[in-house]
Amino acid sequence: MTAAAFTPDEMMTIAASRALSSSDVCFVGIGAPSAACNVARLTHAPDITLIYESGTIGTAPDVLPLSIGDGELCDTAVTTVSVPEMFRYWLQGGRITIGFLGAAQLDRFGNINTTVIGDYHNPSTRLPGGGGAPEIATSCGEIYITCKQSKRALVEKIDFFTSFGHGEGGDHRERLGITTRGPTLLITDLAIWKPDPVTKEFTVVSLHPGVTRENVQETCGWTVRFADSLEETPAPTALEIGTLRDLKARTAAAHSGK
Amino acid sequence: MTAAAFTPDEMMTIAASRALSSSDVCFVGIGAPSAACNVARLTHAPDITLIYESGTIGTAPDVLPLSIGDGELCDTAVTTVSVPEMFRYWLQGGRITIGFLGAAQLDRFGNINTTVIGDYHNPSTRLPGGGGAPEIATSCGEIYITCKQSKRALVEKIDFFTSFGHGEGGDHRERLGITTRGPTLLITDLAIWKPDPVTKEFTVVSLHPGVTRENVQETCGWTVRFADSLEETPAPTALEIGTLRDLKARTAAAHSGK
Amino acid sequence: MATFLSLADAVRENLHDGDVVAFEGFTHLIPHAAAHEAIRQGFRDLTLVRMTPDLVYDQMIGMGMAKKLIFSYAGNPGVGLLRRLRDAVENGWPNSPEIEEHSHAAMANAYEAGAAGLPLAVLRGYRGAGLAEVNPNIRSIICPFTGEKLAAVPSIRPDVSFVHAQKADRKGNVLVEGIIGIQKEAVLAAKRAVVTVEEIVDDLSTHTNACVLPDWTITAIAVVPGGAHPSYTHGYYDRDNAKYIEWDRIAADRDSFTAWMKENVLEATPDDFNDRVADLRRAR
Amino acid sequence: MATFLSLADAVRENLHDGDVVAFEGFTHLIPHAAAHEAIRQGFRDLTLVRMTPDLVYDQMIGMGMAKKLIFSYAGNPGVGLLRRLRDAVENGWPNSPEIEEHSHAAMANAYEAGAAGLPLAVLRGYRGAGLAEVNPNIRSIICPFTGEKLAAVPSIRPDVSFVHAQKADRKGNVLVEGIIGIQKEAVLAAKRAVVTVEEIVDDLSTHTNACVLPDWTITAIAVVPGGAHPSYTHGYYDRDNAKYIEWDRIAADRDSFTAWMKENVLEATPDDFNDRVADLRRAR
Repeated sequence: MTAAAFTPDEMMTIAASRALSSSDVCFVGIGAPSAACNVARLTHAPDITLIYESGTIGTAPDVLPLSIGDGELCDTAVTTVSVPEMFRYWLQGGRITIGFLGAAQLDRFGNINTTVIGDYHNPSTRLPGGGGAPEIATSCGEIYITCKQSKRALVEKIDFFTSFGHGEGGDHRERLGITTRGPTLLITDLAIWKPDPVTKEFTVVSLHPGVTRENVQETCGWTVRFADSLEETPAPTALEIGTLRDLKARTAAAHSGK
Repeated sequence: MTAAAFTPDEMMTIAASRALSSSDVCFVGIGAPSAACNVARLTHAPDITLIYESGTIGTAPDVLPLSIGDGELCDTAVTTVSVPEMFRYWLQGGRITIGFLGAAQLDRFGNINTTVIGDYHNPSTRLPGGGGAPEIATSCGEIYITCKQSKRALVEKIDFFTSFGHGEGGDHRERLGITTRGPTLLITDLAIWKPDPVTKEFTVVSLHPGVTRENVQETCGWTVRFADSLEETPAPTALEIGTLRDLKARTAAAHSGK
Repeated sequence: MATFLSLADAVRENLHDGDVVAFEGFTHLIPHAAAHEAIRQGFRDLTLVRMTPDLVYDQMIGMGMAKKLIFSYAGNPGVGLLRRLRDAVENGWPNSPEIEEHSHAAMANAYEAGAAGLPLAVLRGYRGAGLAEVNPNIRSIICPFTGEKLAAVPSIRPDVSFVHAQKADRKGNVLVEGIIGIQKEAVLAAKRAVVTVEEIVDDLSTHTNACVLPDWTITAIAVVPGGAHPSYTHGYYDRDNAKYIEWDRIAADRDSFTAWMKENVLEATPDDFNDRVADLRRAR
Repeated sequence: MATFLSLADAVRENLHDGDVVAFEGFTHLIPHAAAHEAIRQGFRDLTLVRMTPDLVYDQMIGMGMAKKLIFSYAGNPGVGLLRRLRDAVENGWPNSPEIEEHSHAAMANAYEAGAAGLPLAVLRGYRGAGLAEVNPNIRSIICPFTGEKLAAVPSIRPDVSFVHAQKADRKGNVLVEGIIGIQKEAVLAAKRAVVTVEEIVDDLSTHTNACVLPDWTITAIAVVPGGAHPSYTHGYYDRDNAKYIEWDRIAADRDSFTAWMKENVLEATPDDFNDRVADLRRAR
């Protein structure tokens, strides 16, 4: 397998897909997580279980859904349950190994804001809000975050705690009685980050091909920590990039309105 | 329609069936209530909705079920839901107009014991217990009780409050915050009883054909009150008795083990 | 007992100014036709309840019908923000609706509790989440067995719920299938329930454990083929994803929004929905 | 991930002395074959959880396997009392199991809460009922919105649950249909779940909203045709009502009970169940 040309977005999606295995049960969000999960399913993790919050369990869509409730998800699912059951038996019941979250704002401890920019009661920008995120963040075994880097997104201090990551860091989750692991992986368009075992601050462990430490720091609102042994993310293989692009092409055709 | 010969048991079942209408949604127990509800459905109340606690909603069995979960109930139901849903959405949700209860022991206020004879922790007879009864008694719009009269069944004081009727009488239900009407009808093999509007003590309002006041008192453990204008229950019509006997004959054939 | 009415009559008889109303459908089966009829009839001061407000509430908010919003995700799924909702919240145009914001888990549990006749829902939720600080309707109970503190939210009990479904039989029993979302809970939690369906059939002829709402749980049924568009009806027509993408442009500007509403809602009828899904109907 | 095992191995690997175990099935799909295998393997000190103990627990109680019973209706439905349970409770033969008694509503909610990962279930229940006075596991919470006092019971979280179902596909996804009872909740509430099925098929080919348990929620699957007898499997064979009536006579006497258990359980095998339902199979 030879390395292929790729965009930073593609690298982000493919790096996320590599973190998944056939034994995972994933709570999938729309966008990069959905693409990553389906690339994993179509390459190295054929038996991965994908769950969308619309109630579709064990789904295997041929094209990426635009919403979390496209008919394709139901057509290909092992079963489709009601939304209350999804959140009670499957999410809160502790059945999900990995939950994916995106972020409008993200801090170094994996706390996420998708609710408002500015004051909650008088926002400068009203974002969509949390949806499933507040409980995904605490009920899934662990959380993977995908986010494109920018100083607007990776910030020193988020405006609103839509979902809890590691709070102030350290044992903050345990202090709140939360027993799940929280954010264990942050995959951006530039790098792979993992939380420090003690402080829980996200630390860059791998730079994507061609990316420098400066690129990462320039697009991050806090002073970035880098691991001592910094790795380079393997470039996408031809299979990975081909699978992703085929998926996106099928998706674009399907969503264009025929 | 001419009156037919009948047994006291048949009179009890038919009198109960007459209290039902097509607009009722009944939570049906096994035995006389099941027979009464299905006779009503097959005669004057074709659109009555019958619900068994096994989850079968809008069922129309051709033979009476031996258990509340016979396959016949599911085969003929509008839909069959899970047991948690049955008790949450349908019973607790206030969707049932009439709940039927039977009794091993019954007092004059419609309180029922089907749990133990003797002390709870050291019973002389361990009965089956309440099943759905504790919540049927308080969640249904009103309660109809069927019970064959005997001094062992109609007692001054029940050994255990399996389900709450009118408690000590009067406004006892309201004092417990219960907003449903509770027992509004008691149909025995000898008479029809209704609660006094104020004291809530069951009062005989109608004697079945051929039954005397003495018959009722001899088979009741408390001093019976009779309504001032005591009526006679109309004898079963040929249609009623024929429908009941056909139903029982089909049922006996089906349960005999072929 | 369900009565069969025209959509105009079903809306007129069951929705009133000031009502708490849910138009539900989780991506699938969103009752757009019923919402458009409500817009045409010009109701005011509504408390709009919906997990995922999306286009249908963006339109009602933009038309100034909302006094309050109760929701858990106010986005155009997969597309972006809701621009009419933003304009209302950020700029007070055309008015400033009150907001009660929850998580999906809490809203789903709150509908479930409403259907179950309970005053509250209990969940392990909102831990470390900022909503618990800004929404006074997020409280807690202590488990009397373990001492664990659990989140509590009030149950949802709308005055009236509107849902769309595949079909009804002639008696009025309604079948919902596919992504059933919280259709059943929205109906059972409400005082009155109005259902639009694709068609009336002699026999629902479905699986014994399918999601069927008995006729006596429904107030009124109106037949509106295509009534979910641009959402979809599983087995009838696909989601019109292009229309969701297009909405982002329409709603971006007050004038283009107003013009679109005039042409496509105020001067349209329920019958127009059938034409809108013509190309999206799949071979059954 | 579900593994396919013989019934003997599935029971041996998943049930242990002292376990809290649920053999569930609400009239329909009662896992008699699994219970008989547990009897043959001679487990002791079990906490037996079951809404409707009926024959299957009458037999286990009579064989002295029960340390404690958690239940809501201990009768032979439509027939009468459970005579082995009575003998144990009234006379201590063969031992005196502890009793934790609930209502159906509370047990159903407790399984539901177990499946939902909660420590408690909340219901409007037990009002004026005597069980609240004799069962210390019936407590209450106060609704923080309305002040209403509601009943609380601990969730049910068995060490292992056994259920019977119609069929599994080759991957191990299991279909339950008909009276689904609390089959799904019993499986999802338990640490381990063992399912007996009538058959293995290539494709479950059922309705999209049917009750399907994904393979990764199940520990072991054993194929036991007829495994619910004298209960039934919807679509496969009818309930053997005559056997339920007959049980009343068998269980009435310790000797006749012991003789019956020897002949029909201790000296029998899972394969015998297929013969027992031969006459009850309906034309599919």
